[in-house]
Amino acid sequence: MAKVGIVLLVGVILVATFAPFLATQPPQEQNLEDSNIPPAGLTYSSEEIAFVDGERQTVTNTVQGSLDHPLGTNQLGQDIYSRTLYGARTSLAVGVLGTVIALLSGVTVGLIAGFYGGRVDDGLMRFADIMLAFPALVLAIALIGLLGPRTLEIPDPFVAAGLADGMPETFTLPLTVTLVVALVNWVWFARIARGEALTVREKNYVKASRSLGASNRRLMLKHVLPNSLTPIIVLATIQVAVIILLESSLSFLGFSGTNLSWGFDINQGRDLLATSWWISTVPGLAIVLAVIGINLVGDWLRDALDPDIGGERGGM
Amino acid sequence: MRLTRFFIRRTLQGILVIWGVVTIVFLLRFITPGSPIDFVAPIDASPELRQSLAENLGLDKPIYQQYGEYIFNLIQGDMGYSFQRGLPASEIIFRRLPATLELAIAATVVAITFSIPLGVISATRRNEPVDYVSTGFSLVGISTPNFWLGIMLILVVGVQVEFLPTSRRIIGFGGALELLVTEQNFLGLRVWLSHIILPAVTLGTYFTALIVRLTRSGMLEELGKSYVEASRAKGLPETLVTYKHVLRNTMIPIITVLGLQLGTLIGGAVITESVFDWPGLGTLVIESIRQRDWPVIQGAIIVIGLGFVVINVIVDALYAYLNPRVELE
Amino acid sequence: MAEESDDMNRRGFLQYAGATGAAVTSFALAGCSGGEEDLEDDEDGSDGEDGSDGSDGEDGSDGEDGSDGSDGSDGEDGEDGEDGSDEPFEITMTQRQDPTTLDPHDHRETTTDNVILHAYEGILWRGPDGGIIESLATEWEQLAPDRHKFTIREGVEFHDGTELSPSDCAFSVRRVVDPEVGDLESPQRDQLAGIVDAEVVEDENAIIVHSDGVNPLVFQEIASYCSVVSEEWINNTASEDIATSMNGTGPYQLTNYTEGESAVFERYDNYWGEMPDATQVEIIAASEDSTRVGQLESGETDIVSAVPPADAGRIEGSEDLYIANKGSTRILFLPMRYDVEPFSSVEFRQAMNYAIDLDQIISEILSGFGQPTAQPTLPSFFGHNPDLDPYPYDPEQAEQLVEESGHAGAEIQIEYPAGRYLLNDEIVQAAAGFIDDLENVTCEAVSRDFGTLAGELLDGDITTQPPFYNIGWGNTTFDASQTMLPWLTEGTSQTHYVSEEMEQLMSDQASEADADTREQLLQDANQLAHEDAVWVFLNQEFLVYGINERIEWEPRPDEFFLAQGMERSE
Amino acid sequence: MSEPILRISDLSTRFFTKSGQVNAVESLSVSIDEGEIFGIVGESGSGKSVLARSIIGLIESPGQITGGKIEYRNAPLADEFRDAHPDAVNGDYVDLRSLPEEAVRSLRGPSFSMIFQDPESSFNPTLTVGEQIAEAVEVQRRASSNPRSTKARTSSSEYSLGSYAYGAVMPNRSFVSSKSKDRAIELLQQVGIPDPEERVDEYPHEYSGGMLQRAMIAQALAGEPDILIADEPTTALDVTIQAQVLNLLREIQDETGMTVLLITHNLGVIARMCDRVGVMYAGEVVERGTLSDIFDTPVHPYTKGLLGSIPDLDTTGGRLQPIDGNVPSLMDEEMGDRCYFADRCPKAMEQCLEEPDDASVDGGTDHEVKCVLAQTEYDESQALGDSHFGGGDT
Repeated sequence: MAKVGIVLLVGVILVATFAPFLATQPPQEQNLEDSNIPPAGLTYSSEEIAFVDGERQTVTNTVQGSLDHPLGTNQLGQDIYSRTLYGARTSLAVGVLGTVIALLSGVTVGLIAGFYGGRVDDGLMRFADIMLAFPALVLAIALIGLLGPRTLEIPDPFVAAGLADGMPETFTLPLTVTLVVALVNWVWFARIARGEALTVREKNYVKASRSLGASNRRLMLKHVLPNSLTPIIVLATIQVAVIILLESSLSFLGFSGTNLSWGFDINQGRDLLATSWWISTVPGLAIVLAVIGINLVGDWLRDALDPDIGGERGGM
Repeated sequence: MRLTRFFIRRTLQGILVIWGVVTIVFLLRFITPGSPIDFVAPIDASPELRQSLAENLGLDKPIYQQYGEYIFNLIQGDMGYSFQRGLPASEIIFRRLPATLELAIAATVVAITFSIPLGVISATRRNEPVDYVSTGFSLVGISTPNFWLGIMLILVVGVQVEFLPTSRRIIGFGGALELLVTEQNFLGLRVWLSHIILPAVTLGTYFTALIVRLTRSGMLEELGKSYVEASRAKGLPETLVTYKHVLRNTMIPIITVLGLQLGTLIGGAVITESVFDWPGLGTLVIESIRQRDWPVIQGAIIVIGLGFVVINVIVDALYAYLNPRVELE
Repeated sequence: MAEESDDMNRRGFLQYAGATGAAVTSFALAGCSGGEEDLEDDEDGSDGEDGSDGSDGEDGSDGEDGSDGSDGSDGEDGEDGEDGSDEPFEITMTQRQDPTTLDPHDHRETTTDNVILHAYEGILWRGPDGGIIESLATEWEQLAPDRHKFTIREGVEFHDGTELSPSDCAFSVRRVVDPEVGDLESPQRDQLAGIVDAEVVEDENAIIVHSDGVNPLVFQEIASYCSVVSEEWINNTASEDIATSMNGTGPYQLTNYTEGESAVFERYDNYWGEMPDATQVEIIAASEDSTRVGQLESGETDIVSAVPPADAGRIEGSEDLYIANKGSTRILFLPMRYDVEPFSSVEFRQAMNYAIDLDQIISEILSGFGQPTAQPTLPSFFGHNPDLDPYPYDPEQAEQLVEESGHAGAEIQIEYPAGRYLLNDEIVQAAAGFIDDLENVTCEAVSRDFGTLAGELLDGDITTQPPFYNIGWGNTTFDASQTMLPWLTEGTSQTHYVSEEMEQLMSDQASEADADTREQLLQDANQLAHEDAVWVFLNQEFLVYGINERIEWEPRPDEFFLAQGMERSE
Repeated sequence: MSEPILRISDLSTRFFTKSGQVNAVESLSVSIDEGEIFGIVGESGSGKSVLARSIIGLIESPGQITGGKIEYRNAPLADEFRDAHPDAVNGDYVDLRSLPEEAVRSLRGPSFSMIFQDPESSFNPTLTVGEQIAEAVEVQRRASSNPRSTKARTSSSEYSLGSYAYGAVMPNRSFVSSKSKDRAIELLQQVGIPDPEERVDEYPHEYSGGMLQRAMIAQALAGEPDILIADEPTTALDVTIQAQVLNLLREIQDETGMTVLLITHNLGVIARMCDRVGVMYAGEVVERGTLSDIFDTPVHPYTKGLLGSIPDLDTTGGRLQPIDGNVPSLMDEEMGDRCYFADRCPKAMEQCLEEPDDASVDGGTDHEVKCVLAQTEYDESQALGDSHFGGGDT
């Protein structure tokens, strides 16, 4: 199973990286005349209303999918295949970056709490409790609603190098979303790091180093951090999956800064579910596959490294 | 005595958490661009109308003063008036609460009913086809965003099969029950059930999958312990070993995990409610955030926070009860 | 009983379930309040239950017929069944949002009005074409530029049995315009802009409404806003109860209200006017388009508002449903700030209008449910300029204008409030796509939370406003000034365009008493807005309803969605 | 002399692991007489514990008993199964391997019971000691009160999810009757636990290690077994406690007359407790006989090696390392048909490269050795050099 996971994960990473080469057309390029085309091989007919000289008429409209748009098009005639490829970039970028930020801040807080103990620990952990009492999604929605959807335009190196002409020149990173998902998920890292720090602190060699006058910072970096690494790596893997799910929920609810995101596309297709079901279905499958891949790799790491991370899974 | 001390201690901690939550909400309020008055006042309101509306809601006072007054009123159980709805925030919240509770409980029931047997079967028949099916299901379950699952259920069940209603809570559980008791009429219950099934499945799937995974791995770990062999050696039937000993010990850590995952449940409820137009706290919170209806946002988050605190006290108590090596502290 | 009816078809089941559900909730409430009304509710509850047996059988034999629902309700009232004229006719309506309150003066949403206006009425009212018609006032005249007289109808009863008096009408006006009256800071104050007071005419069944100087809009305003409440009832009722119960003069009386879930009305037998067909009305809400359509298709509801155009064909094609549409009073547009580059250039603003293929947007995205606009004012409004045509789709012209404006290579974005208007996400994304197709401009659509976007518009500070965004504007006064004043003149919160010429035109029309001259001024202002390309003009929104064949209804342009206009099909 | 109560012949137990097949018990034959204490001694990894678990039917995947018979003499049982499982029954003997799993399970408790090495991990930490002993009593009580005993003991309806759910809420009231609990108190008393009425409601972590081992013995006695298998019963205990526990075992054996199969790596324990002894090496019993056969006239070089390094009862933790080198890997592909001890044996000869037969020493049946030396004298000219085994890890 681990192999399947690695294949899926590597696949998603490759797709996200080389989206400009794999896409058949720019993801934002629209063509209203080619809207709502089903995936290749499917034919879809629906009754539509047309106005002829202001008179309403019902016409039956039959559309056939073709390889021009292998996964069909949405209501703007955008190519769903290309959009899904680019959506992987957003998900992965937010997932990884959000996890890294959560990890750095969470581990720092956790180590400080665990190592200094006493009041510092009490204060920081009560704060962590408060964060846990806030449902992450609610907090994220509030923060994004409040901070506004800031974004960061990152130039696409392939397009800049002239290797993929016509594709978007920049990639839009939803900055607020990234920060917010990190902000609501750092607690899990803090709890792990604190636990490890508490255990290591009591070990004799640490006590000895301490009595020899080693500084706390040095002790933390030299003894505690290496020991905590295994569970943190496993947790980080799982967190990438959790954050991808959270990001998709947020863009589904319309709290995002980019419209190249799987959640966004799912929401776009929601009102056309009865007619053009593929608009929501395809990006949803993409999320499921990507997250399955990451979870499988996480399981594999967990089995291989066998850390004790208990219930620290985080969530939406 | 110890029990009393435990509860006093936890109550104080709970109050601290709630206070922290309120404070953070006010901090958020402070840094939020735009005033709630933009949402109260009509889009073409004159400056005077805006001003007098603001005064009316107490929004003209400095934020620390609003904060102080809010805390003062909260202690007396008053959450203030909704900016948008002309009703006390608490009344709006408590009217919506049953819908969310029903959904959360139904989802939990779904999760527990399916997950524990699946997890047990998976662990006791490791590497058999049934285990592959169950681990496969749980992997997909924890990897599927629940809003998409909801949409797919609507697509498949609602639009294509037209089997279950995909929205609306026609009748509350209380009403259905009352109808049953007073009129011996099962229809209310049936209608309630038919409406709650899809949302409950949507919300419950992630937890089903999560508990299956936890149960399976926990049981496998537990099954490797010597006491299991000892129990078999003394002649206990396998079912007794599995359920009374192994599963029970497996559940002890799982209960803690589930307590921690309550936030996920509530987050999931928010989005499930939004997909199914379920008139609960989740949709209320989203609406209120969109309208900057702070008294309702604050109230709802306090209620959620309270739920979190209470559930976790219960979890800790249960943990200590089930695990004799742990003492309440 | 219920358990044995497994052969009952889904439609019938849901119809019945809906009816019973309502009965059950009222029944549950009866337990806590007590009193005469509750006794009735109680009976309803058990009636509904009895009805199930009857309707089950009938449903089984009737099959998929759309009239199952009414059959079901036949069964509910066994004794009345023989009396053909009084046959119950129950309808369920689904709109986009639940009401936020039931206080008629404490809100500004059409969705709330859609509930409230079943029970409350205004002093004047509007006919289906938007013209002013009588309501609680039978006659109205202007006594002086600042004094308007309304003769109040006699023999009208509030639902609590008290008689309507002119003082109730005057009180209602004052409750809106004067924060001291009725303990309410009404957000509707600006809807009655210019009206300052109202008083009862001694010894006459009439009131006089005072305005602040010349006000050409008093009758328009009174016809659109200000529901009449009972002074006594308001003064003796707690504000929580005003927000959750109703006491009006309208054709329907509220029997049950569950905040956030449903409002149930029954026909009010002592109504002064023409009795509507529907005997019971339930109003529910579903914000998701697909949910509303699903409810209609499954028979859970009889009529839904805001049908997505993509589903319209299917609904029209299905046997027992049909589509009704009407141009609304709402326009969709993209304001551009006159004080920031590149939008400070009129050429650039015009280029944006030329760049967009509005016809294709309307035909492909809206399936034709929309009308292109050329000016801020709709054809049915006072002040509309009939000589203006929408900007044609001409990308070359657009590119050239961009060139001339000196802003070639501009990178811009359109911020839009996600899901706020009918398909506005898609429309704005398509518009951004067209602009992006220009050789010398790149454009992107950015989704925003309506809350934050509105905050930026309304804070009175133009610098926080996005340079280029999407908004919709409904104007139910049918007068051009109510659109142009707030958007195109200085000093209002959402100003984004200022020109001396426009200021002059708008201030002239405001003090112009002569209708023809005023119309000319407004037409000139529209022309100016068109030529100066103050916005990217998009479409007039259409109201699209999906209706069960058993109901006959012609939609109103003002978005009101009321059972009193709905008739039983033959 | 009476017929043996347990007759194991050609027993092979293998583990099919990912890295290969492990032959933990290989063609092992041994008989145990009723009422005796039979000792199995060997280094760790020699397959002693696998043998014990094979007998009691607790070999789990990936392990499997692949051949041989485990015949248990029990006349009523043989009668009960004669019709249903004719293959399994041979006179008064029942072959446990030919019985269905359910039936074997039903024998745990009344026929076989087991004491484990580490008492602390062998009790469920979340239930009281009394509950755990009493449930063993309860299972037997219910089984014997029902004539269709096998069924009753194994039917799962009694322990369904519902009763589990109840048990989760009221763990001490769900299953065990007060009679069984009284019996548990009796048993605790019998094994010398002071204040059994109070201790019965204590949890394992409240007991000391020695107490807990006593409690485990009480638990093993709950079903009044014919055969008690004690797998390293004293290894995890303090030295002083070890003696007490051994004495207790002895006393109980005297009282009840049950058969004890004592598995240990400690020859001191064997010497103190056993009537007869089997020496295990690499999955085989290489030598067996009476206590004096083994201690006074050992034949197998391995036995001699063991005896040369007898640790006394005072040294607890020390693992037996009687002879240079390690217990050989039991991986199938690395084993051949030869004497497995040959590569460590100081007296290995050419003929040791063939599989030795069991041979009686002095022509008697009691003392048997699996070594060519039983019949031949050591011949130095035939000696095998180290080179023969490619160095290995010696």
